[in-house]
Amino acid sequence: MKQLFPVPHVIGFVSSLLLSLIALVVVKFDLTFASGMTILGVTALVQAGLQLFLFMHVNENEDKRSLMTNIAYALFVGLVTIFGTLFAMLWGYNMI
Amino acid sequence: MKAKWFLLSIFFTLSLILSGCDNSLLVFDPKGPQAKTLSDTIIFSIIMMAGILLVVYILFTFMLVKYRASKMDDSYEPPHEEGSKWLEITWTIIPIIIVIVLSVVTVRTTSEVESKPVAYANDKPLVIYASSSNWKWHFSYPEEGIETVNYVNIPEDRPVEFRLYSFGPITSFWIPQLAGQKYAMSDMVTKINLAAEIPGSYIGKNSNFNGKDFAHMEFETQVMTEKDYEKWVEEVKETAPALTESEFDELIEPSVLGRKTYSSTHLEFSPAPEGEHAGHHHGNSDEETDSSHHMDMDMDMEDHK
Amino acid sequence: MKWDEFFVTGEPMIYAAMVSIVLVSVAIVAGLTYFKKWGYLWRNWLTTVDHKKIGVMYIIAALLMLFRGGVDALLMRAQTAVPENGLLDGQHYNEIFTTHGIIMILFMAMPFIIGLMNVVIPLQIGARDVAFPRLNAVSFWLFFFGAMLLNLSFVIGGSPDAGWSAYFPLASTEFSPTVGNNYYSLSLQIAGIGTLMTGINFLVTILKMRAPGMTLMKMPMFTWSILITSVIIIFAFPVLTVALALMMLDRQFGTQFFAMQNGGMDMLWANLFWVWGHPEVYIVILPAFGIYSEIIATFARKNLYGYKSMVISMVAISMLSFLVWVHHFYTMGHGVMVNSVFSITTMAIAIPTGVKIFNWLFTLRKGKITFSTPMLYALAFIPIFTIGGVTGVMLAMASADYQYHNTMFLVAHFHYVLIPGTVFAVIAGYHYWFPKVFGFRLNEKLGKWAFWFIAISFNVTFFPLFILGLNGMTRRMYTYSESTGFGPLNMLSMVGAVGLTIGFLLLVYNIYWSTRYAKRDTTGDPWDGRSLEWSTPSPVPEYNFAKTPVVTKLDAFWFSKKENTPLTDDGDYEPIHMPNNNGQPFIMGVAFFFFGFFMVFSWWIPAIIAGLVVLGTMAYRTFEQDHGHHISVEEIERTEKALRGEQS
Amino acid sequence: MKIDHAKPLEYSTEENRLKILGFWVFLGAEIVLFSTLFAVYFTLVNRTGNGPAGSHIFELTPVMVETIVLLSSSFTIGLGIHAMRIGAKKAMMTFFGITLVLGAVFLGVEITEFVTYVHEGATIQTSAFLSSLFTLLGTHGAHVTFGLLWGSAILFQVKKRGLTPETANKSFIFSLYWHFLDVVWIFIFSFVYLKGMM
Repeated sequence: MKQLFPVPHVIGFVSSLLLSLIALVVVKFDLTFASGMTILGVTALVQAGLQLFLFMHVNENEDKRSLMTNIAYALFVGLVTIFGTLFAMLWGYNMI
Repeated sequence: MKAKWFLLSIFFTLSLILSGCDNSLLVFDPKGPQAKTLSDTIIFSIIMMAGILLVVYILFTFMLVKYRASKMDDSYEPPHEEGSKWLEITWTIIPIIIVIVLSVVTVRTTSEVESKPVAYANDKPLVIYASSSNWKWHFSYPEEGIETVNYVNIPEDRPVEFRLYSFGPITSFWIPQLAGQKYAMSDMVTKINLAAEIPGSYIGKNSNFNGKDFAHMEFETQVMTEKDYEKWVEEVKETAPALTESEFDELIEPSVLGRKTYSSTHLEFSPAPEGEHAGHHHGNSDEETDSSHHMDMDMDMEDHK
Repeated sequence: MKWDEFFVTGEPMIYAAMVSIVLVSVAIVAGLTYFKKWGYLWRNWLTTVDHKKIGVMYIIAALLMLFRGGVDALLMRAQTAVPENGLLDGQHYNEIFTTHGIIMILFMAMPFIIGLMNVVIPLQIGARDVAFPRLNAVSFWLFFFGAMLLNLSFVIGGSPDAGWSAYFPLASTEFSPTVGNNYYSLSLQIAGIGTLMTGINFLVTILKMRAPGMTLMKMPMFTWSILITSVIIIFAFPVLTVALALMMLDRQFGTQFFAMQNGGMDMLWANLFWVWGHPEVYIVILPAFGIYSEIIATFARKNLYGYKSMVISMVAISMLSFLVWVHHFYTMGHGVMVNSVFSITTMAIAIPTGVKIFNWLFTLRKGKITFSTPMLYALAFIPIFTIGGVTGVMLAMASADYQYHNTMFLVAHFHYVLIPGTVFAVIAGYHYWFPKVFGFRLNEKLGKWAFWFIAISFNVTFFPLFILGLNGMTRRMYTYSESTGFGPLNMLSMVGAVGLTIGFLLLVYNIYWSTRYAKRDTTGDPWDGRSLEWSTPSPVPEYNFAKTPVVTKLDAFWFSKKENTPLTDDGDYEPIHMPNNNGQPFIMGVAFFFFGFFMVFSWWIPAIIAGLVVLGTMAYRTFEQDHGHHISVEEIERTEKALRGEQS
Repeated sequence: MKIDHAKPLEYSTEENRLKILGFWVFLGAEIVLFSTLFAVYFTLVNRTGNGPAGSHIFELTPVMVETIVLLSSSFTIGLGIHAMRIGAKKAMMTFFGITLVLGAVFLGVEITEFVTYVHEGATIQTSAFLSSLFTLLGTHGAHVTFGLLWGSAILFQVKKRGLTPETANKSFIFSLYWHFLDVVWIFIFSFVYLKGMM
């Protein structure tokens, strides 16, 4: 039975639950926008990393470099889409 | 080789057209400072680009003339070349320099044409709201309290600020000889700053496709002397009918219309989407935005002073 | 719904089209039945998973679409050739330029390129097939039925009429009440999913299935260009997927994304469209760069100059292509800051592109240039494309763009990029690789005639548009008055369009002539090529390579010829594992077609049924057990002997 | 088909390795898909028109339930793959079963949440903000729904055919998909709900 629950998995699960609880502080306490977003950003990214390395075994694949490049490229395009859109559609109109 | 002569002839026609007939093309025939800036920018970029074309064409012709198989010995076998570090660095660096130069020009001229013409920096601009509906342009003069359809009269030597928006699809407001174009959209107001220095009649148009009768969406821009302009305003105020809400509702129905003139503006009953009327703020229930409401209204009032 | 709302009515041209569609369909069915070819068609083409056949089908479809889009173009030029022309009315003209744009970009240029990459890539890297042959068939059928769905709009329901960029709110149900833009959102969606799958398929193929020894820096340049293109497809197409889904939701499910009331934002559509749309331009141009690199190296009999910097510049272009989309709407009123940032990123693309131009020029240096038909297109590309490139830099300057935007200058610019870039490249590639697929060359004389017609007429057609644009003629005008003075140059442009038509007809006549009379090529290497695809016999056997080649350097086949070293080891043939043909991709495509068609008309129940059939074909796929088959050693020996027999 | 016994079953054939890489690439495309939906959401989040803002309709309890359920399902499918690697077919099937049940619970809570929104007058047609919210959540929910169908089909195959290179490969790929949905949910949880209630 014990070998069905490997320690890293359990630790990963518990920490992802903990991280979700930590993120809750932004709702429970009155924080500034910037600090709230920082907390959310950090907890979300750490959780994503946990899934990626612990559960999705991105490291064990023989094409590790291709996979990492792929994810990095996807994040590059994704972030450019999000921030570029906000830059062009919202923030740009407040500058001139 | 036919190709060479053919390409050379294209190149020379290109340079001929650009040097010879630039006076007759609208974009190169500016009648105000903003359009002049753009015309100069375009000519500057054309000269830079012609230089690049020249380099490419000379190299191209040289390679084709010199290294064709028909001129070669049968036993000639081309060498294996990996490339040359210095040559490759050269043709990376030179374009980088060109791009830097063009970037500086772009940033400077863009901010120039986006703001009030430099020569008139201290003059109070004449504000005209230009709104589009399918397939016509409405011009409202809030200060004078008059409105026209499909033609606009402006005084010479005075900065004019067009505030653009649309009742419907996105349109683009363009008077090629006075300024570059800008979109008119339904939930916000965009601005064009310009000044006209030579009296005359210039064509204005919508350049962004907006449906069936797009091709007919043109208007006349009449640049008048200050005196003529004031006379015209007075005349309109005395003789033209007032614009009622119901008549305006009819006006913005899809159709192609001729010219119309009114002695009141539609802004009174159908305000432009700016300040508290902007799309971003439609009946927002958020408290935070409520406070920005008041701010916008304050700014709005300043605008109207 | 009444019948006259369902079918498009009122135009003699459309009735003629309807009649010809019916006649052609009847003729095809009758012909297949009479010659008893149904089984052949099903077994050899509709169910095939062979990358070469799929590639051929892509190219045939692309050629058909080239003529559909070409007729649109010809009609547009004819309508605007003289002022106040009455050939077409406004609505019809609007539909024609809209479908011209969609068809030429999405259903001609892209599939033509995908067709060439299907045929060539596995051969160029020494592979048996692509990574996922079944998925490849699915991709093709999704593209094909997406394209058919859009073409159906011509006779049923009405074509989209809001421009190929379909800006909101013009494309909303309020201003575009016909089902035309439903066709747009659904047909592009279906074809787009197919394209995304192609991207994944070729990325994995190139990353994992290269012949032993072929490291990334020993790959032929065309393979490199497809690798980069696949990356752009994979990361750009999801944006289109979302944009089209939002469009469908807005038009058919009452959402408020781009509507004007209740907080919608019309600019957001333009933004999303171009976040995809600009990388899309590079999806069709980078493979062209790859094709030219192959052809120029082959016919200059020299290796590609500056291989490394060519690769680096392509990678740079792929990254930059995602950073420039706002230049499509500088005039939308965002401030100097936004416009300046995007001006600079846009102009930066000119740097890697310039590097490539000079590398091609220096490949020619000290070469031994022969002017074959493919080489003519490649050579014409350099000077013409450079005009497109430098006008692109001019357009990139935000301030100047205020005077070019939406004018014929812009139209001239992108035709100067896309035609010498993409269209010349696919025609060149098609002449170049034709003998590999069919075992004979196209006639050179006819090919050269077609080339001169196309190259000269192209300039006659599009150069006047630069001048018209600077004179204030906007694009998409179905008519103009005589006083504008636009008449003469438009007439000149029409003359060019006729010349282009003659050129393209010669191209097709060449296929007919060469099929009947051209000498068969027995060497498999008619151009004295450099890369692996020329080392197999032509036409290429089903299994591509009897023995997997081993690569030690770039231009492996060239050096094996020069140095007389074999490309493969001495061992015996081994049985080759091949995937089985299957009808599931075709049936899935048909189901998608009906799903899309019912969705266009918001016929929910039939749409749900068709959707369930689509899911059913997926379920079938996951449960089926298909391990492919092996080609025996005897069969390989027999085939090789037959194909290479005459040589030894 | 050559089977390489030195590697885990799901990687054991060339075809399997291709499929795993291909699926990772597909997930890259999915990252961009969801990024685009987030871009749309962030652009429209304050454009509430005449409808309610997020702070008025979001409730913490169902969202926390959804989060915990989905995180647990991600944990159990991870255990399922672990069990598969040590050859414990029965345990693997149990874990997969639990995962699917948790997925169904998640979906149930999400649907109830949607129904509540609609009852409060917040439909997909009400405002640009709500359109983008429902589309973002709906796309994730549709992925979960598709996952339930797909996962059941795989579970059925494992039961019938046992752990073969093929079924192991499918199970592993399915686990990648499921973990990915969990990652997307974490971002929805943080940047839609928590940010909206901040």
